[in-house]
Amino acid sequence: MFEQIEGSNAVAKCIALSRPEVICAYPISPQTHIVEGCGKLVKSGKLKNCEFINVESEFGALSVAIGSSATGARTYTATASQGLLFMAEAVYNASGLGLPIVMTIGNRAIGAPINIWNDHTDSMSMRDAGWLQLFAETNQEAADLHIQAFKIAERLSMPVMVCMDGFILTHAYDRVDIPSQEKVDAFLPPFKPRQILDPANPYSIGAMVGPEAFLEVRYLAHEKQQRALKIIPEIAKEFKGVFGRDSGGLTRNYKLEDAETIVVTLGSVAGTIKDVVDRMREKGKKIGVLSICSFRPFPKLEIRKALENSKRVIVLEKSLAVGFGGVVANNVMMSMQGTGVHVYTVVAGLGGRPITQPSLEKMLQVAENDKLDDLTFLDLEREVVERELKRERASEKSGPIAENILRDIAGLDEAKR
Amino acid sequence: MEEKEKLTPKKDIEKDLKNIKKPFAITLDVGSSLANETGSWRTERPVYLDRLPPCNNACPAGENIQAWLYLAEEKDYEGAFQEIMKNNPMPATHGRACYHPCETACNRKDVDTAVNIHAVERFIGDQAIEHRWIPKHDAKPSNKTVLIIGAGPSGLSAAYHLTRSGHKVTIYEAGPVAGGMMSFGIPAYRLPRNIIEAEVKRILDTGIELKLNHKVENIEHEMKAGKFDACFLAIGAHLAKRIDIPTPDTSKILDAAGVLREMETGKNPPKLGRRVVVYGGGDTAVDVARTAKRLGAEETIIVYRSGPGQMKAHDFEVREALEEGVKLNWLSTIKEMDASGSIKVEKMELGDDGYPKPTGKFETIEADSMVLALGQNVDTSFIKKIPGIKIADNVVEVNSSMMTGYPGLFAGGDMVPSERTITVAVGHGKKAAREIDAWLSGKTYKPLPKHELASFDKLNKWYYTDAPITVQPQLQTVRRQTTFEEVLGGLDGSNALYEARRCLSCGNCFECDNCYGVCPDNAVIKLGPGKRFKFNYDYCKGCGVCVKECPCGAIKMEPEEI
Amino acid sequence: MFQTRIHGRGGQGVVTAAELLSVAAFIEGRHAQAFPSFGSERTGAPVVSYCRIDDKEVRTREPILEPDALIIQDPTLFNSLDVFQGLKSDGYVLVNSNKNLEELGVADAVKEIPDKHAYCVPATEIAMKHMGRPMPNAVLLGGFAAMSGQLAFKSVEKAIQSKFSGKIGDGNIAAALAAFDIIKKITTTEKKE
Amino acid sequence: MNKLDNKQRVKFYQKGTFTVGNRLVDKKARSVQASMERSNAITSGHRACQGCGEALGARYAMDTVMRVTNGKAIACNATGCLEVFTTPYPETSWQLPWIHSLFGNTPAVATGIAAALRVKGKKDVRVIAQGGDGGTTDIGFGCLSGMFERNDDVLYICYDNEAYMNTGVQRSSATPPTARTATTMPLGDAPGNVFGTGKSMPLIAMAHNIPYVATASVSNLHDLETKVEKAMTYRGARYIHIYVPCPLGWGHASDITIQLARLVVDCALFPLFEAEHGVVTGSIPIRKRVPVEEYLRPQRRFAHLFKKGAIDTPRIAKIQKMADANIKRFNLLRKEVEAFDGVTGLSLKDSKYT
Repeated sequence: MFEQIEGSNAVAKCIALSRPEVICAYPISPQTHIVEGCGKLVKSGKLKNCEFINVESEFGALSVAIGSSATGARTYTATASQGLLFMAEAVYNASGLGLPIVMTIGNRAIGAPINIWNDHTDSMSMRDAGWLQLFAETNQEAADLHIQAFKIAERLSMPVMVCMDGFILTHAYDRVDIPSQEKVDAFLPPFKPRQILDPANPYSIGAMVGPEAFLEVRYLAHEKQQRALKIIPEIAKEFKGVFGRDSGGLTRNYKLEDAETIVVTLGSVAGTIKDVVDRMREKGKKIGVLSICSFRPFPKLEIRKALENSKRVIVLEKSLAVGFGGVVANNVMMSMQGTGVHVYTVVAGLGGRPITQPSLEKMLQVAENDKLDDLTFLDLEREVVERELKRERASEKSGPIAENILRDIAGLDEAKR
Repeated sequence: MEEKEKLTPKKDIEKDLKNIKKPFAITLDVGSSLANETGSWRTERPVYLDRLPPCNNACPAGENIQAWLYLAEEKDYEGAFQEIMKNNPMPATHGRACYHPCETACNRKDVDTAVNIHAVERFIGDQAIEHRWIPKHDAKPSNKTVLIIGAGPSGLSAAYHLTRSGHKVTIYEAGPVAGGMMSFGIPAYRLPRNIIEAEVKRILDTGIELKLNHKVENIEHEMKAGKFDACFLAIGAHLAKRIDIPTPDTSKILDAAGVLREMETGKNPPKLGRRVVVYGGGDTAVDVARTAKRLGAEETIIVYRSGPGQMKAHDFEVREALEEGVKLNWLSTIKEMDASGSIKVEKMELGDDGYPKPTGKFETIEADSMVLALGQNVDTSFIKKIPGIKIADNVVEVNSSMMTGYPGLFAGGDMVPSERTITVAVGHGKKAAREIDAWLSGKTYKPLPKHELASFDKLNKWYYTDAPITVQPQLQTVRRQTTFEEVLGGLDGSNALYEARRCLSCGNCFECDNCYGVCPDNAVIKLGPGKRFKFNYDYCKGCGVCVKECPCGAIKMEPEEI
Repeated sequence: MFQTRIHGRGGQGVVTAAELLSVAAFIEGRHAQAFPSFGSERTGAPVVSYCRIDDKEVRTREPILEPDALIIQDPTLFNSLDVFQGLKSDGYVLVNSNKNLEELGVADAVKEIPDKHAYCVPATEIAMKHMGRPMPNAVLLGGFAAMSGQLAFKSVEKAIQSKFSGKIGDGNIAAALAAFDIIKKITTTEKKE
Repeated sequence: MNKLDNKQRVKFYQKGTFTVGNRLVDKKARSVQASMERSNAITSGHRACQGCGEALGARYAMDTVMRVTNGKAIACNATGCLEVFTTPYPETSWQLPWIHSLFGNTPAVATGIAAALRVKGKKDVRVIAQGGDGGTTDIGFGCLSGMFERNDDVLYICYDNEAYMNTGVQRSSATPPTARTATTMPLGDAPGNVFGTGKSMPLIAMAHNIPYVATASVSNLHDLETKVEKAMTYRGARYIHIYVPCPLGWGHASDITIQLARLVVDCALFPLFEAEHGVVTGSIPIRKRVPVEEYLRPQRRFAHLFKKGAIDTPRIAKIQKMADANIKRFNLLRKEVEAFDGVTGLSLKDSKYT
């Protein structure tokens, strides 16, 4: 049934429909509304047979999840930003132990400087932790992906992160189709764990593995993610069969057939770009968009196939590998090796900086004329940075960059007087 | 939401769990570490052993005291009795009259106080008499006959043990009753006669012939006459030592042995008068003094030439005597006694060498009679005749197997060189019996090698609770001064049990499960009640914790051969 | 696509206003997207929220730079920031105030837009009257419906009911209706002339 | 005839009152470790050092748990010696369902297990979390406090060997003053660990008002088992702090592990007590008090206190003061013979046999 509903709330409802048995989380913006929603559903009795646990930290949250999942309970948690980093050790552990936990990331920047707004740095920091990472483009998809995530996780016995843009999605009111319990039950069978702590059938989980077998353990994890490349689209198809809409899968391709320029991106910004693309196509520009849903596993072949006939690829991402450039771009370039297609990197929207249609259009124009730098920072305040750089060149100790820039923007800086 | 229940088919899940494919390497099957035999780490290995408990080591009768205490602490008193009977046929007697060197040796004295072993033995002995328990033995007849001369403790002991090993035994006793020094040396208030009678009877009932009032003059002759294959000589030492004390009236001077014998055999008790002086410092002196008190003497004085420290009598005897009003007059020598009965005494003083020296100072004590308790001699008159027999300072010499110079003639008890106690005598009887048994079959008896001693330092005291000795009740002094009732009471069931359980089981496993419990590697295998334990050397790493934590020192470490 | 930007201060229900707007549109079977100016909203701090209404799916996620309508819940904001930034030339402006635009000194800012496109309503006062709480947000939505014609009042009413139940709901609806009538009255009377 | 007085009856089995088993004690009074059917929750073949106190403590505790739960227990383990020496691939020594996740998150993992069991209606299956002093008092502290505060149905057992042994003997917040560790070397004017540092986890646990907190030592087996059994009678968060000497880390002979565990109790540096809902409800009186020297001397980690000709009397006295404070605080020298159970070593009112 369609509802005009806040993204977080829609996700909470779909989590509940997936019948988790244990939910644990520690509050951090912008994830809070999701767990608040879950908590309400448990307390109100709408979600039965579910333990809702308020833990003392994100580290504790995922640890509780590890315990309950290992005991055969369908388990959910959610976090963001600093929280994800704080639980990093457990993030690796959960995948290492092969526990099918589902975790929402309300994507948010990482400090310092502390910043509660949206970008993808948090998810990217855990991209190699062995979890599957699915990025939602809309709130509808965020809701749907959680239902799929449990199925994927439990099929593979691997944990899944569902990443949705903080505030932009989590706090936005949209029209979302919340499926019925019957349909969800039809789609998502009860959890049949691959291993479970059970006195009737005891064994030891989490042994110390030395050089003689560690490589093999890791190889098998990689192999499993390769298998996920088949399973994710399969399950997306099953999903469509039951719910009648496209959601999830590996990538979403928009007007790629004849595209000479293709923008590759992750998450909610794809919608904004599509509007720009439509407008530019009216002006005869052959542009398309490919938004990646499954960042881990990374669908190399699919992406290569989708992009290899284009003239240029622009990876627009909300993350920055400081000292290198794009994180997503790096992965895309790997996939494009030998095709000769030029891959540009555009870093945008860090720390919640709005990604506006005008700037996007301007950028694409430049790209169309092959004038785009290999690494572009969208809407970077050149003036401000230049001044700071000048100051740094002038003296070693110029105070914290962040504060200087703030001073600039507030116009308090002596240099301006 | 109700449909959830039916949508969660728990059964399916359970079924699925059975064929789980577990993740590689990180998930392991339980108990798989048994494949890793850590025994190879070991440089030393623990081994169980039995050590010799000090009580057993000290017992002249060679009783396995720890063993019968072990049974007693399980309330198996008959079992305990049978265990005692393997070595000593007279527990009730020894529980009273033995000077219990076992308790002097007991390790428990260093925890709190020694185990009251004799009290428990007495309890068991009395139980045996009360319930008419009889010793078990299963020896087939050897068709050999042995003559035993003297029905004292060693004679009876030898007879008992020879019978147990299948020989036919006959005892010739010169006196009118069996018991020897048990009857003639130890007063009834310490050792009631019914006890002796009961235990002697129990011995004889094993099939021993006893001839009383049969004084042997010629051993060779007697042996031929009775076709005896061997003879054990145990006539004791009954001749009182005398010294020459000038006196007009010798009738006033008696000897201790005589007095005590007369108490047993005479129609009416010896007349000692109102004031009695006993001369001597041994147990006999004290016994006579206490007897005199009981016979109604108003004043009984023990005169002893040396100081209290030098008295041979056991402290408890002296203490009880004093309680009963006996006076002690030490550092005095008796010079003479006149017709009126006044005794001239010279005071002595201890010289630097610790020996008493005359002072030339004199005093007099009035007495109706004077009893000399200066020790006894063996009546060697008829022994002298036997060829090959050697006698040195009034005792018969025997070799290591207790045989005299005359083949087949063995001797023991007070008449051979040794401490003169009934327990030593019983020990002699047992040893002689073993030697004779071997000699009769042309062998020589080889005693088993002794285990190393379980000294106090081998114990882990922490595991034992403090448990002070149970004190035996005593008769009120008044009655002790007037009657011959037994002075010391016995234990009852509960405190005999308590007392038995004070035993530390020095040097021998009592299955406390410590080693089994404290092994960090579960390398001790418990074999079940009575079967003790064994080490699983496949896994024992040789840490030695079991050795340190064994309360009784029944484990030791040995280096591994590499 | 019709884009509305709502200015106010933390505690005035700015975010809720946008939400209600989107719900009202949803009730009319249209696509709508409402979202706040993200941040840790604190009472009193300037807050902005947005609502897009369209007949097809709303895909774009950028903040609203060129609004078709502005709802200003707190006229004191005029001094601190340029609330009119990017206002379309044919846009609408609705201000919560007992004063008129001249008195508020923003007449110039709205002189570009057509008349009957800019109004003041004493929303706080109306709110106090109808529910005793200074919550202008729902009230202004009534005015907005009347002014913009984007939504039927019924939809606004339903939206309010979906959010606030019982007395508060009724109070809000009554207040919103009052605002709705005020604007309607002006527009119709002006028509007569 | 003089009858046994009460005191004697209490100590009815003098020979082995404090031994592991002994044949004369009533069956139900015998320890789990005495039983031929004990579960050996940690079985042979583990790779613990010779004389490892932790291997012992863990088996003592878990065997008891296995008995009282009928084998229906799940254990989780913090990173550390216990985890490493019991589960090196491809072998595990555990005989019950067991999981190791991380160093600092064991209490939370246990919470998760308990939650899953609750939601699955497996009320009979109980959860035990265990860790060393590092995993408990330091890195796992936050999660542990959270588990306590939520009063999750978990028994947490800390095996305290007073330093990070697994990593090579570095100081933890449970390391006692003057003790030598790799990070508190016996150098300078205050050799070893300094005074005035460290924390008492049991007292902190009590501050959470959880149903049950207790301390135990591998030397006092009956007490240890009684406390574990008692802990299992409660629902909610419970904490037991078990003292486990480490031959390697402390530098003592492998055979005196239990002896040291005993001395630390008898010198009062490690008081045995229990607390219910934040209030101390019982303590074990010292049987044979010893000066702290007797406990310190055999350990190389304290060797610098006993240098030939230069015995550090002032600092030893300071340690003695700590012991004396414990005696006062927990009333460890009282004589309450009549209430003293010779079998369990517990005061009768607390005893499971009354």
